[in-house]
Amino acid sequence: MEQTIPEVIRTVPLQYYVFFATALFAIGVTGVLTRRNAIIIFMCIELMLNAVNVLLTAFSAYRADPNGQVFVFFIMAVAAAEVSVGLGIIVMIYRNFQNTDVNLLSRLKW
Amino acid sequence: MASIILLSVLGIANLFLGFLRSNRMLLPAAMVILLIVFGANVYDWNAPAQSYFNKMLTIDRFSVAFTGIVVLTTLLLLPFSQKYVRDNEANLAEYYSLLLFSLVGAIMMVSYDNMLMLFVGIEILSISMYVVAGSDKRNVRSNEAALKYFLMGSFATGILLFGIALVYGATGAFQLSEIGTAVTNPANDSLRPMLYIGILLMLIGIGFKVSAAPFHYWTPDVYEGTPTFFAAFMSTVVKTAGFAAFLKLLVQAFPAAQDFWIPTIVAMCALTLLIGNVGAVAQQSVKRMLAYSSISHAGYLLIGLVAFNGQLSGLSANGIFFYSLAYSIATVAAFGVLKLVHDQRQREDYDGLNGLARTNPLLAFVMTIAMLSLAGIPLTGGFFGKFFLFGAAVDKGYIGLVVFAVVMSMVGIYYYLRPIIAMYMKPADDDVATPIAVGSFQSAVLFVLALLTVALGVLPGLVSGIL
Amino acid sequence: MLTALLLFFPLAAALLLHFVKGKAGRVFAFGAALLEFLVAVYAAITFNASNTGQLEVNLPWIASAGISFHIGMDGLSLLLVLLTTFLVPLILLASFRHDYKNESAFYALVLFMQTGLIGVFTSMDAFLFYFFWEVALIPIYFLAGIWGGERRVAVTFKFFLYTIIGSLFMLAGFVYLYYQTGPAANGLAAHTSDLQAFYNLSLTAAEQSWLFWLIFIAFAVKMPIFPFHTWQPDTYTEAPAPATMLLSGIMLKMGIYGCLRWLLPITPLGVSQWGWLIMILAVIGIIYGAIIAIRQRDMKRLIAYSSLSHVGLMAAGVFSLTQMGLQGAVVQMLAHGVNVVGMFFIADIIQRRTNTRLIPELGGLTQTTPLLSVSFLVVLLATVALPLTSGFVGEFLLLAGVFQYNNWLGAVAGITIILGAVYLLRMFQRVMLGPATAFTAAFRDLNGAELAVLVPLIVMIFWIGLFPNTFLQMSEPSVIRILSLMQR
Amino acid sequence: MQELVLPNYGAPYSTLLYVLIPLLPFLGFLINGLLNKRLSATVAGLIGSATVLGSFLISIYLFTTFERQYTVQLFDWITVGSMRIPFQYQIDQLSLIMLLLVTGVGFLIHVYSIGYMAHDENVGKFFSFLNLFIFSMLVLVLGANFVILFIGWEGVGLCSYLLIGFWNKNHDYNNAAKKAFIMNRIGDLGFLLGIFLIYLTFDSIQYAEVFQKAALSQFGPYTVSILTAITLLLFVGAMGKSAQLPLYTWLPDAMAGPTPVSALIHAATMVTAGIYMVLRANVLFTLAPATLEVVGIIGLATALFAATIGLAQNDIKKVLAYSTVSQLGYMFLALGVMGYTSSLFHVLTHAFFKALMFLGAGSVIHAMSNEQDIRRMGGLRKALPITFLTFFIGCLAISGIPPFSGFFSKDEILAHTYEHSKLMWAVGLFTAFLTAFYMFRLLFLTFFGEFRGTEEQKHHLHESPASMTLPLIILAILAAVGGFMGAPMFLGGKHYLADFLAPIFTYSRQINPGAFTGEIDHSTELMLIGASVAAGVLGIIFAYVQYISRGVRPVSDEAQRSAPESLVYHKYYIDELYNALFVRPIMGLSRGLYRFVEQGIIDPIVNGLGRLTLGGGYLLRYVQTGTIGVYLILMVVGIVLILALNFGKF
Repeated sequence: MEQTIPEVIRTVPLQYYVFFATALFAIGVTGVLTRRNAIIIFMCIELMLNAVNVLLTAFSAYRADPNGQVFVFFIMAVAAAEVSVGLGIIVMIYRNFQNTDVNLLSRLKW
Repeated sequence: MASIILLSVLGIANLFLGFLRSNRMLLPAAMVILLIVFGANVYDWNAPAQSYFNKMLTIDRFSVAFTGIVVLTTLLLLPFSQKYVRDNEANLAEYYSLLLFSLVGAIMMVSYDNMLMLFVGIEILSISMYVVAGSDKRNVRSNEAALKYFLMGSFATGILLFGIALVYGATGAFQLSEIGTAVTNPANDSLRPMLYIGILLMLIGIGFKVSAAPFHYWTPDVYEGTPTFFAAFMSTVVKTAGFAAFLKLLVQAFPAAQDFWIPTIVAMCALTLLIGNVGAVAQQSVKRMLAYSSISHAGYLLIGLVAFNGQLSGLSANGIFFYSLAYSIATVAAFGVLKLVHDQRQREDYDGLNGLARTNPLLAFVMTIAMLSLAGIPLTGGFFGKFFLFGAAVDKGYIGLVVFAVVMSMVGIYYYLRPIIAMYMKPADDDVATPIAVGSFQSAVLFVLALLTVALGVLPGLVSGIL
Repeated sequence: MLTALLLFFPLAAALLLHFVKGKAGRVFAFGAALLEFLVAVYAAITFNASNTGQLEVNLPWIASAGISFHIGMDGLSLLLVLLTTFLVPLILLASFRHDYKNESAFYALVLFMQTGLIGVFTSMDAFLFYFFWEVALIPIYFLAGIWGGERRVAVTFKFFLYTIIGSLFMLAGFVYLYYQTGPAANGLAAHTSDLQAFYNLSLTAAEQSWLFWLIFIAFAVKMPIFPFHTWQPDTYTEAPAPATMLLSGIMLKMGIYGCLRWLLPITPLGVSQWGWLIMILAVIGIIYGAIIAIRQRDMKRLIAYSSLSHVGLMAAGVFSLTQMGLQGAVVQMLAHGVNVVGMFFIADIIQRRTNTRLIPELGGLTQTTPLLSVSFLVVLLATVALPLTSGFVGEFLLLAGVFQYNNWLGAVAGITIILGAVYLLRMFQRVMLGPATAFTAAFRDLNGAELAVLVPLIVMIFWIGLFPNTFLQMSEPSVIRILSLMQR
Repeated sequence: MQELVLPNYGAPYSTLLYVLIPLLPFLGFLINGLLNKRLSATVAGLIGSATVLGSFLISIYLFTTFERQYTVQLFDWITVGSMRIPFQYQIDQLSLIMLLLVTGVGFLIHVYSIGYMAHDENVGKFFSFLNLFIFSMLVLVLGANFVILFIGWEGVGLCSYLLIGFWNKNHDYNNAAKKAFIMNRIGDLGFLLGIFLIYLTFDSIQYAEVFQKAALSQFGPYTVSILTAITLLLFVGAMGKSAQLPLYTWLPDAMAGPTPVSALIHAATMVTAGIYMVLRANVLFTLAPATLEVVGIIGLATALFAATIGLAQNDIKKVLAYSTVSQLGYMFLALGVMGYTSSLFHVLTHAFFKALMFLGAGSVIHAMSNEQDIRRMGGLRKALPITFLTFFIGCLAISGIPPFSGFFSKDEILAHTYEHSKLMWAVGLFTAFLTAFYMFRLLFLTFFGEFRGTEEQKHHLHESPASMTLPLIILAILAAVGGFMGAPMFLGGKHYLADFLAPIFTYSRQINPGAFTGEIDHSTELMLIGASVAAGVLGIIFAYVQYISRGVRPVSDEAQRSAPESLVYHKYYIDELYNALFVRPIMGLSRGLYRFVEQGIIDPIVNGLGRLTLGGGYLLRYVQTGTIGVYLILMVVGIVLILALNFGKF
């Protein structure tokens, strides 16, 4: 039986998606909190965004509402822009400091 | 709508101007563009409210008013970039264009009807800011600011998005009005926890953007590291747009849940006031003090949200509008003077201002007006800003919060007086005794800024009740 | 429109002063102030004392909020406007003797301040009042902070913070009152801040009880009343002479005026609940200021403490809620304005000639300076309230009022006439009498410009002392109205 | 309560005439004051004297044409509600007598001053102050209400201050002046409070109205306790001005001023203002017997106390000063026993002989080149015959030797006292004895025996010029015969003064008739006269024996004295006591309040609030570490907190 993608998605209960996305998000947050390398932190943030994407997609599928998926596209596009800027910044930092450890950067404080 | 289109198109045009390698033309061009946009915006004032892009954006008086603030602020800020022009800064066209584009983001934030537009607007604005924060590429402080802002900003975006997703899950809509109806729909009661968590996460996300405590940590560091010119932009345009978006969100999407989120806002407000004001007291750098002060002003603006009345008009909206306007103008003036001082004296601490009244009376005068306005002393716009906001909150019965805010503004007077003392009452050190060269155009703009601040303080009726 | 003219003319002059360069600035400023005084005199002549509230201007200011630009004068306002316009030219004239850096800015600030002061005395809208209240503070802050003595920065900083913090409480009170009012007269706004609307409010005793304190603290700091006075001696001492004169001669009266106009009629129940406490504080202040003044070594500081003592008596008179007390306060406001300006001016003359204000370093000035001695003596006698000088009428009525309120308080307050003689005669003796010192050996007598300041002051001292009814009659309807508003 | 009818007779002459009485001296003050150094000493003196003479002549004119009392309205001074204080004169018997006294004696002393002050560098200033004093004194006695009285009251205090400290290079003199002013002010406060209480009680401060209300409602709404309070407060004022215990110490110090000042202000006129005030308010005092008792006792105590101090003084002016205090005590004693007329009688005679003696002392000091210590005088009667003779007359008068004026007035007072209380009479008599003793001690030590001064002084000795001796002679005549204006009945005399003053005491007589009609039989009267004359004569004899026959000379300051002697010599250490009790504590308080309350409590509280905020700011810096990791953790903590705190609402 050919199933549409939304139907495939709906084979798993919504709660699972929510839990999964939340877990993913939490992993992302934990990563952000625990890592010191700027790039990895940034990747963890991307992980958070992806958790959001999963969640949106699931809701979208369950509600049969395409808007959620449209939003996902926008998030991806914006994330791409963010990546480009972010990497630019990190490269700049690396050039000046030969390092990407975020905790080294603490000249600005108090 | 015309403003968005004009800004996008002319922003690109401005970018192309950069190819001519003639920095001289860039500044006038950018200002002309902004003037045109401002004109178009004013023209929209009397037009009926109009929705665009499948009801994703609505241009109504609210958005026109706030668009007016951000465009005007940028317009008045631009002349202070003259040093970049003079120094033949290589990427000037890009910077200007980034500012223009980010204004598009800001306008989207004040006129969105759909979460998507909110998100896109915030990101346009934020990503531009990440870039300009690090625009002083060889300055490690600028680097640090950019990285801090970028990492923390992205993190906050993640939180915001998660919130949006949860709200979407609970209500099935991104459209503000639809969310508003869905929230009141009893059928959704089972999803209420999800909705509430979503609301809180959204509050946190936007709270970060407007630097409300406890999500303000980035603010002092980033403002300090960011080149002064851009820091001024951040603390005015970003904050104004952020609060307009905040208000719009709460009014159009979550009015029914106000009993739920208002306590959180009250707590954030009080904490923000406390941290902003008390933090500013201990600063030695004017710029960093202004950063903390911008936190404290976020606190005052939050009072406007506390005085929530479910409309985009009335005391709350008008209060936020007036406050943002007065705050933006005063902040531009303060940062403008600070930038001129910094350009010449390479100092941003209080002592760098010593004797300024002797060497540059105009700068000192404008700075004084700005400080008085930020402190909320009568005769300046800042006074009526606070007055309207506090009044709105008193009207809603938040007397305790207002008293606290008043106490905090007393603390505020303490640190806003310090630049004045330095300028007028302390003798200049040898290294800062020479007058600062200020072009006649900049002088005129400074004068206009002071004039506007005083005008707002003397005739607040001109704009106080327009929403 | 006359009121508006009085209000804005000094401001306009201050702005124009920016374009007048060099020494012409002082002449211009003085001319403007003199003209202003003549306008005020004209207003006084055409004034009809039988009425209250005249020469009103009522324009919408922030129409959407029901806040109007409502100014006007009754006898009480007029008297204080007269005092202001009378003293400002003299203060300007007194500052001619100094070569202040950036002169025109200095004079412009003085004129600017005049606008603020007149605004305070004529506002009939709560927020307008508050607005001018703060506007008057800004120029004095700069005057004291820029041209003051060595410790000026810290001292004026404290002064500014302290007074503005005090006034924020008042603002909070006004905001609360504002939200209690009904629709504005023009119907455009839900509330109004008009004075009359505040008078018409019917507030509960509990509300009035705390509103009283909110509003009173601003006035208490400004007067200042014990124990809110810590800014005062320092500020008076450190500020340049003209600023000290403005502070003590006029600004101090803002607090008393505020009590009369805004506190008593709006929160009568609060006054009746807390009045006793204020009376006690005021009387403590009278004695406290006088006793501390005795041992001061610095002339200006001594006068500052004497001012604290005097203002305490005025406050006590106001809170005695008797007609004599109130009228006494009104006359004493005028008298004290004249006296204290004279005192500070003389202290300034002496300081300028000898480069010291320290009493132990002075002495023997009478031998070479008949004019100064006489002037000093007259001002001093007016300050110790000798009959037929300005100080007596006010002090007599005030003490009578306090005595009527409570015999024992009146008796204690009366000690001021003894202590006043103690510290002032002590100062006079050590400064003017006895053998000359190294500082005073080559002292010149007053010159023409200095006489030009002192003679009008002395004339006023005797005018108030001899014909106080001129002034009492002007303020009587206002005072009666205030008292009748208290009865409602 | 009976209907209140106030007599309101119009003044018989143009207001200008009345204005001129005080105005003339005031003009003198202005002229002399403004043209201070431009006038020669003589011209200044003449202007000063002429203006007073003018007032004196007007006063005589008013006196001779006087028919009944009336008021003269000048203008409304202070009007607040029911508190109406018009600037009004009251011309009646009492004010006329006082007018004559003030301007008459004042004129003589002005004339005397022309000679006395001829060599001073500030003659103009001196005469202007003197004129100002006359002006204030005239306002004092002319006023028709208590507040006008108070104007003059304070005005004379001021002039006293200015004149005591006339030679202001000397800080001792300045201190004396300041002391006089401040002690007077203590009394003034009492007076002022009395005025307030009068106003609150009677709703007026006009003499006529107050007295009538008080008299008509003898047992009406005004309780005795209120009247007692009023009169006690007024009496406090009188104590200050008239140097009664305990506020008398300023008067001896006031001798620092030029001698004519001592004669005029500190003997003849100003110090009797207290008596005048009590006489004015005699109705109130009569209604408050308790106060009268206090007045009498304080008067008597002062009389005795000051007399004992007078015994041991060696400064010619100090002796006279204490004698003045003592005589003022006598006058208050008279008031206390309701001998109102006698009191005024003594005021007049005392003015004559005490002014005479002060001027005589001035003449001596003049001759001795400013020497005031009687230990360095002696035998001056040859060099200064006129001075000696007149001074001698003064001494006889004050000692109560008939027929000199003092005898009559003092005898009257003692007679009244005798009726009131035998004990008080005995003390009064003893005081009279002391008075005679120390006055003659002064006379003998100064004018008899050997000259004890330096050779230079001896060489310099001369009789004073006519401008000084003439007033002495006139005053001597007055002191000699002045008593006959009130000779006792049994001597066939007519008590002109009592008859003239009777209307002043109408109300008092109604209230307490006994005190006025109480005739004593002739034998008692004779006994009393005999006793007082005996006391006087005895005092003179004692003095003669001590200082002429035995030739005792006062010892130097450092000499050993017995304890009681030392006590008296040091004036009972009252000044020291006051210093310890009042002056030093207040000075200490002044410093203490400043150091500990002002700088120790109030300032730190205010500054502390500021520091607290600043401290908070520095504390916050520890949170703002500048590390992204920490910030992110704090943000997450914030998020978790917000979620957790809202958990209950989900």
